[in-house]
Amino acid sequence: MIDLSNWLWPGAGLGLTDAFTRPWWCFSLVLWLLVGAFSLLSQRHDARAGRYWLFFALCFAGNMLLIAALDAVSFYLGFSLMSLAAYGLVIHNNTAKARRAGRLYLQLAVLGEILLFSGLLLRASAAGGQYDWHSWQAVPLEPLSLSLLLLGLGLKAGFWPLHWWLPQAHPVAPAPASALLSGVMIKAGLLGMLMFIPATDTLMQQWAPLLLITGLISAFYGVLAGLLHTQPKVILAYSSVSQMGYLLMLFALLSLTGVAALPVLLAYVVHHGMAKASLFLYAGMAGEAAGRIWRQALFWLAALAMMALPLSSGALVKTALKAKLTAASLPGWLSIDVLSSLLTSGAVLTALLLLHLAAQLRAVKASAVTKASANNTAGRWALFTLLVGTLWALPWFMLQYWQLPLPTLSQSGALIAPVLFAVLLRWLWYKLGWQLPQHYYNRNAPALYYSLKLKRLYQPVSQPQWHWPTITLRPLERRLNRALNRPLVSTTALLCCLLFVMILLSGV
Amino acid sequence: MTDLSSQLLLYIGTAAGLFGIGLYGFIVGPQTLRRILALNIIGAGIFMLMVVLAYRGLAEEAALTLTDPVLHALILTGLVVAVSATAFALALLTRLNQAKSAQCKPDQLRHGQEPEQ
Amino acid sequence: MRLLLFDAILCLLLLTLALASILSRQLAHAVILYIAFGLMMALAWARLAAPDLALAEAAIGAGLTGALCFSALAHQQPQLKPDVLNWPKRLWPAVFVLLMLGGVLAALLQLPPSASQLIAVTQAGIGNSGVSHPVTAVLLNFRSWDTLLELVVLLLALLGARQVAPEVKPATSWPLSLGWSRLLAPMVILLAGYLLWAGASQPGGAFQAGALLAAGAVVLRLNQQLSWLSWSNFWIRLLIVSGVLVFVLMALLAILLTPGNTDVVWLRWPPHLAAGIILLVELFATLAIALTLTLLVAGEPASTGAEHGCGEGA
Amino acid sequence: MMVVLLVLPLLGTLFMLLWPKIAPLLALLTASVCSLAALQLLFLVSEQGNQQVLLAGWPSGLAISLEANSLSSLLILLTALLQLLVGLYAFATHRRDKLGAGFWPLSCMLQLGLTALWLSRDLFNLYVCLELLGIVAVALVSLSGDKAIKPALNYLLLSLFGSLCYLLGVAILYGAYGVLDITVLAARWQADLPSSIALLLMTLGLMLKAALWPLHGWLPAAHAAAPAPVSALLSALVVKGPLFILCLLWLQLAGATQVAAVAPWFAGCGLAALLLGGVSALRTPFAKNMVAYSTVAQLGYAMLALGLLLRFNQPLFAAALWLFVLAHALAKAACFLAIGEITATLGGKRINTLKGASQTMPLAMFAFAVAGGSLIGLPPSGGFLAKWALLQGLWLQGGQLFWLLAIVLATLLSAAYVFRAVVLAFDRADPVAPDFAPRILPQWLALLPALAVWAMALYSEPLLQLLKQEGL
Amino acid sequence: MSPFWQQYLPLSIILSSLLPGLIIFTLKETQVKLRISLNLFGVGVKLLLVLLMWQAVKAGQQFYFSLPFLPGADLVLQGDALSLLFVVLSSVLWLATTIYAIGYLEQSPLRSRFFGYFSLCVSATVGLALAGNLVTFLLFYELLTLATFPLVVHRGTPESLAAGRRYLAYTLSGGVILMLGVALLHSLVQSPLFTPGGYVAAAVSGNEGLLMLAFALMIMVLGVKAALLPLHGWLPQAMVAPAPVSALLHAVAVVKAGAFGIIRLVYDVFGVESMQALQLAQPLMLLAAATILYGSWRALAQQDIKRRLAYSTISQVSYITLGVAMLGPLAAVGGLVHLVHQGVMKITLFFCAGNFAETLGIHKIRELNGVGRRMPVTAMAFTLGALGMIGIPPTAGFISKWYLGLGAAEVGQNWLILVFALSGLLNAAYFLPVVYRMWFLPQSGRWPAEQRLSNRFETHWMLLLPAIFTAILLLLMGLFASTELSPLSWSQLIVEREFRHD
Repeated sequence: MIDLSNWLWPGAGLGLTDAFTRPWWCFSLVLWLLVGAFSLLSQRHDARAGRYWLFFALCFAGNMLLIAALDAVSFYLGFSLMSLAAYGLVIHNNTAKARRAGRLYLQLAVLGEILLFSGLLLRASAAGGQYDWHSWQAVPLEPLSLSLLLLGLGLKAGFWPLHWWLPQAHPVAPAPASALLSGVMIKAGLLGMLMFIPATDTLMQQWAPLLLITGLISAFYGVLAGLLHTQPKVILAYSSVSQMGYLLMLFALLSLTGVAALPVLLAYVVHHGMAKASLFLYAGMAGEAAGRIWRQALFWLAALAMMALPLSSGALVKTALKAKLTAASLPGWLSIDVLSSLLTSGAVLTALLLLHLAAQLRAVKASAVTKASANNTAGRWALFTLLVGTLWALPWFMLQYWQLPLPTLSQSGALIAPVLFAVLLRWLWYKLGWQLPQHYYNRNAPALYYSLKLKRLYQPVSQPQWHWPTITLRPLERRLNRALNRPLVSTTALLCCLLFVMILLSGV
Repeated sequence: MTDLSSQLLLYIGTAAGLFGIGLYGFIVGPQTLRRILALNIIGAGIFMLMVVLAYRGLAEEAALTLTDPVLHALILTGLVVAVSATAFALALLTRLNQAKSAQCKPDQLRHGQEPEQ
Repeated sequence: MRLLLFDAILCLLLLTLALASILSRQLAHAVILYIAFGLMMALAWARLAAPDLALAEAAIGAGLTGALCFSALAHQQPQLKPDVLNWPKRLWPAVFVLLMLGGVLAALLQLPPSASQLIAVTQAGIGNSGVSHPVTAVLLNFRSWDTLLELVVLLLALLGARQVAPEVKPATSWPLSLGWSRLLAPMVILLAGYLLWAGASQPGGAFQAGALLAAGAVVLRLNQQLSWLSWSNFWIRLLIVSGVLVFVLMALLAILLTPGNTDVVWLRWPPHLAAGIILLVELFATLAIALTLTLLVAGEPASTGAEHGCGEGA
Repeated sequence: MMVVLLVLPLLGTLFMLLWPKIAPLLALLTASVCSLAALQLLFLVSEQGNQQVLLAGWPSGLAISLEANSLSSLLILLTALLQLLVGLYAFATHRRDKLGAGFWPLSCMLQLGLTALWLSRDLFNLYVCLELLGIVAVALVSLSGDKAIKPALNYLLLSLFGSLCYLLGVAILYGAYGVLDITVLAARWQADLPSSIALLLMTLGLMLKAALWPLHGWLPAAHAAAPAPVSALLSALVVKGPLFILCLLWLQLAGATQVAAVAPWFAGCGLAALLLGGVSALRTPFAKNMVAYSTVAQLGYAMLALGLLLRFNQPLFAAALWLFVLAHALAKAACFLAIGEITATLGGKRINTLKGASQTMPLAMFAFAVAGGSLIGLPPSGGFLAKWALLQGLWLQGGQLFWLLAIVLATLLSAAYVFRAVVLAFDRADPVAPDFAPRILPQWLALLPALAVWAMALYSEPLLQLLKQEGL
Repeated sequence: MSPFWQQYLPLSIILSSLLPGLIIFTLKETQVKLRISLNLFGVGVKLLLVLLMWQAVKAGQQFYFSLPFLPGADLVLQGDALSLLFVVLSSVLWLATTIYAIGYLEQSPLRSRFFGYFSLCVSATVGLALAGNLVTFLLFYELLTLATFPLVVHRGTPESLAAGRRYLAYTLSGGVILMLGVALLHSLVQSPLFTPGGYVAAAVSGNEGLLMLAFALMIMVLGVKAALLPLHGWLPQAMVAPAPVSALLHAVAVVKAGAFGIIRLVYDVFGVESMQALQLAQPLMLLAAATILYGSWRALAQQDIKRRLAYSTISQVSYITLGVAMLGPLAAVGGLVHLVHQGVMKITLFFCAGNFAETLGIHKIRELNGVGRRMPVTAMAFTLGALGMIGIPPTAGFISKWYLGLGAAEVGQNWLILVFALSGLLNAAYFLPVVYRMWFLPQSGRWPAEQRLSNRFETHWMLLLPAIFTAILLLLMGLFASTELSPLSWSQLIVEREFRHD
């Protein structure tokens, strides 16, 4: 670790001293480099490439910094650097839609930062002026600081109900940016939680079931909302909401079961990062894949990993998740059976969503691909292949480093069954032409509306102002002048008399 | 109430009365010249008072057989001062009138009325 | 008792004249009434054992002031209509004045009946003062600083009046008065000299004498005589100034002449020289007063107009 | 030394009258020699204590007594210095401003009158001095010709009336006690009706002559109509003379009951002067009138301090009173000279004439602002010292919130009228063009007293000590 | 260093700007070179002297210089750690502003006057910083008011005159009341030197009411300059002044003088104990918090750049007050360091606003669209300043807010963190749209009044350089906050000395 506290801000320190920061850092680096290489190709002919790379670099730096941060301030610096710079990526296309989404993103990002700032402050203060988050572990949480941290970081992490910006910002950003946003950046929220919310804290343990439920809701909500959209990137964004719900559940389980859940969490993060990045990248090039089986197969590989087909990284993490859940000591009102069956139905829904995504991706016509973005096709697909390859190589890493249990046969069956069920459902659906009324699809989220309202609030045209009441004394003065404009000598002499009499009477 | 003899009382009363009359004239009299006269009357009243005060010794027929010379000297000084001031005031008044008549030659009607102070 | 009656009538007359002067409708009447008032006042003062003051009041208070007022009146525009004052304007001041008068009267009535102890001190001091008349002693020895300043005030009045003096219109003189005035002049000078001399021991003194001289000079000036009597004439100026100048120089001389003077005392006359100094001072003061008063009353001879007038007279 | 101070201006006047050609030279010479003499007198007094002289060598009571204490000598010094300064200013500008030759002897006489007044401790002699002062002042006012005649006449009439009131008081006092010397009188003083009435009459007369509210009506017109150097002298010195006598009377003569009865009146009148004078100064459309009204207001401070001094007998108020007088004299001289210079150069008497003066005549405007700072009481000026003493006194008395608030209000008013002019001077949009090229020397002369009043702060401690123990 | 001239060091620091200023007054308009070199010479000398003093003070020395003035209250100049903080700030920013002003006022009339008053203003500020007791403080306070006024009305237009009148109305009334308060305190406990821990503690019992009155009076006055809530009205209007003046006004001179005065009053006159005993901190805290929010709220609706910045100042300066009012060491560090940080950030913003106005004629926010492409360096500096104001790391603003927040938590006033959070949001709400316009929106139409001030740079180099300098400074102060040279370390030193006594 590098101690910079005598140079930079107080308490500054960088280093990868923890069990989870090291793999996190490596994974993020890999993904950033891969996607970076990808954008080298995809953004080559971008008119605003300079801007793209500026914000890309800033985001990159921020992300790496926050992972390596040993103290709250460094983390906060990296976090805000990343969040704000991501704004540049979100509105990179500079369309009206992008600007709207960017506005929402920025509003929430700033809000999140301020909340995080307040939470960190409270924590630092409670820790007696220690900024090193390792030393915070033993410091008990308070409801205020815990909720501030959860909200502040959750706004970045994007699980329900703090997910508003995800479905807006991801679709408008360039594909690599979306991949990074969804693959790495939203994980920073989770990382913050890991760092600043000690799992062993009593208050956290009280709140963990609630978080668990929230994660569950988020997992379901993301899928269901995604099913109601037809744009591939929106669907992917909702999928991220759903997946962040699973991660939140894992985070809650960390308190309920102890550190043993940590490898699962890490594995899930890596798995989701890779898979979601792949899918976003593919969504950006879907037009080029039309009619090319190999390219579509790559998509299916990524999708299947998402669907947790056995032997995939998804299978490993889902199984481990379920195992941890059943092992957890839950409060009485949370039945483990219900939870595990819910998880299973969640798997069905996930698979359903991905099938829905695949269907929508097929609809993307080759003609949608412009000439400009069609350059460097080979290189991009090669990089994509590399990414998917990495994704499928993940199980090996997981087994190697985190000792995740390999799914047993029955567990594999339990994994496949939902997928098959989903396929069946989808086929039926397709055959029977089940369809909700059209207006249920692609509904605008109210978030944009509120964002606009908010903007009007903070950019008011006029404000009520209090003015001094103007008193016109001029007429009074004029009258007074007229009254006083009398013969001077006699008035003064008379006043003299008057004064004499008055002082005399007052008792000299 | 008083130890003064009736003659002194009479003169003191007159002096005070002159002061009052002068004061009244000073306040009321609309023309400046009359105010100057009023001032002189006030002055005369005060000087008279002083004369009476100087006379007290004689009226008492006490051991002293003299009027108070200091007071007499003061009155003389005061008289000269008063007349000097009056002369100056009148010179100013004359100048004022001249300036005014030079100013409002065309308006003959106003001449008789000396404007208020 | 009869004397008291006389006093009462005199006082009543004084009050009536004063009031009439204040309330009379015509300004000219007011001035005439004021002169009459002044003369009555002189009478009253004579009655109160102050003959020298009566003389001064008659000369200065009544005569000089009256003359000045008349000359001011002459420059004033003729009064077309009498002044009308409404009753409230007249009444309210009267109320306040009466109230104030009451206060003053109440105070006056409580004055002690005995005269100041200063009389005794003055008597004691007269021996060393150089003059035998106590008033002159006070004026020119005991409180000479007052007198000096008073002369300065007189000079100042002349300066001020000269400064604001309007241009003089030449007036033709009246032959009869011209003759009379020529006859009058030497008599006046004689009388003035006597008054001045008498001042040392009897009623009289520099001011009365000066006023008398001035009256003579004024009469002559009104008849276009004495055209050399003007401020621009250096010697006249010197004479006017000399009243104060000689006073001051004498005082400085006195400081020098005082034997063995350790501490300088301003205006202390050496006892053996006091009589001479006072006479000298008085002489010059008289001349200065006379000239000053003359110039004050008669003003400057109109430079071009005067010569013109003289030519006509000749 | 006193003799020199009295004789020099007197002789100077006489020689000026004899040889009018060299009058300016004589005036400057007299003023400078007098300044030196006054300085020496001040040293003498501070070394040997009060100098008391019975004139003409007669015993006390018969003779007129003069006394030079440290306050008197300070005031004499101030008089002489201001005379010198104003003389220089008049000399520098008399051709342009067509100042009459009468100015020189008259100003010299003014010095004589003032010096005599500061020294005199004899009631009747003070009367003569007052008359001298009043007539000189009127004569000086009338120097500026036709427009000044009427204000001058009003001034003269009221001044004479005031003198007569004073004289009546003197007569009553003499009638009651038979002495004129203040120190002797103080020893025999009884607080009975005649003395009260006499004191009251004298007070009213003096208030009238010192233009203390509500008898101030003549002042603004007269001071505004006079030529600039004359206004400076009048505002700075002449009105202080009667005030000096007033303090003399009430501090040395009056008995406790009389003091207790009259103190609230003084304080109240002072307060009213401060507020109403300030408002008038703020509203008047003419530049010199503003400064003149400011004099009315500032005299209110002195009056207020006097009232409080009588009421609480706190030496700090005495210090405040005389510091106000000193600081105001210097500041007001600077104000009048500066405003006079500006209005003469820019041609106009309205306050709007000052528009853009900070560009065209920066020095004069600076002088005005600096002097104004002292009028407001900004530290470290003389005005600040005075106000500080006043505030300290009030706080030390405790529970005087009303007066404190009133003083704050008054200060704000003074700030308002001073800066009303200053702000106008910074108007660059519509500056008034000068009629002729501004001259530097008069502007520096106007700045001099303004700087002096700020320099007073450097000697604050000795000044405060001196005036505190003096208190007459 | 010989002790003889050590005594004169505080005085010479003041004189180093006062004397050149006075000489400059007498210069003619055409003597440009002489004027500029005099000015820069003064700046250089001052920086040198300040450096000398800084080193000595760090070693634990204190400087005194006194002149006899009022009985019981000499004119004292005192160089201690706290005063040096302000002195350094004003000297360094004076350097920047002088250069800026030279560039800004090229070819405009009345420059000698301007620079004269400018130097005077800085002298008064430095004097205020070095003032060793309340009377001296009062003196320089008034001097500052007077020296600033001609700068505010420098343009001489009706608006600037109106602003000047308003400014005077506020500050002069303040001055009078300050005098009242100082006199009251003087009558109670005299006016000794400012001492850590205050000096009124001995007089507290029995005089509670009067002491509270004195405190209220003085806070009222300092609140005028520091633009506390009901007394802030002059500040937005004073915006009509030329940009260097606004910069100086907001960053160093007037506003900071008020804040500095509050620091002095709370820590060195009353002291923490008396403040607690008299329960004076709570109302002050409430007032400051209200001002923070109000200023930010009002800034939202301002369409004029400088007006928006002005309201931002109102809000930001109250951070200092708040930090002081919390009476905790950490909060004090935050307040003190914000004194410096806010100065540097705000001056950057004003420099940039001035650059926009001078180069392109931009005064309104809506005219800023796309200015980032035309003037990238200035826009960058502006962005940095804005981010600092919001409190985004690693700018200086973050450090001060961090410490303020810590302080709030330390003294158990958690609701203040909410205030900070809300204010941060509001700051973002009125600064980020500006930044957005500059960088992300295309230029709309022609610039209002474009001038080519330089062939090589986007604008005159003298306008650009100070902005770059301060922008870098604010970044460095945030980044290297722990170094010995940083304001943070210095503030910690001050607080250590202030709180050590107990």
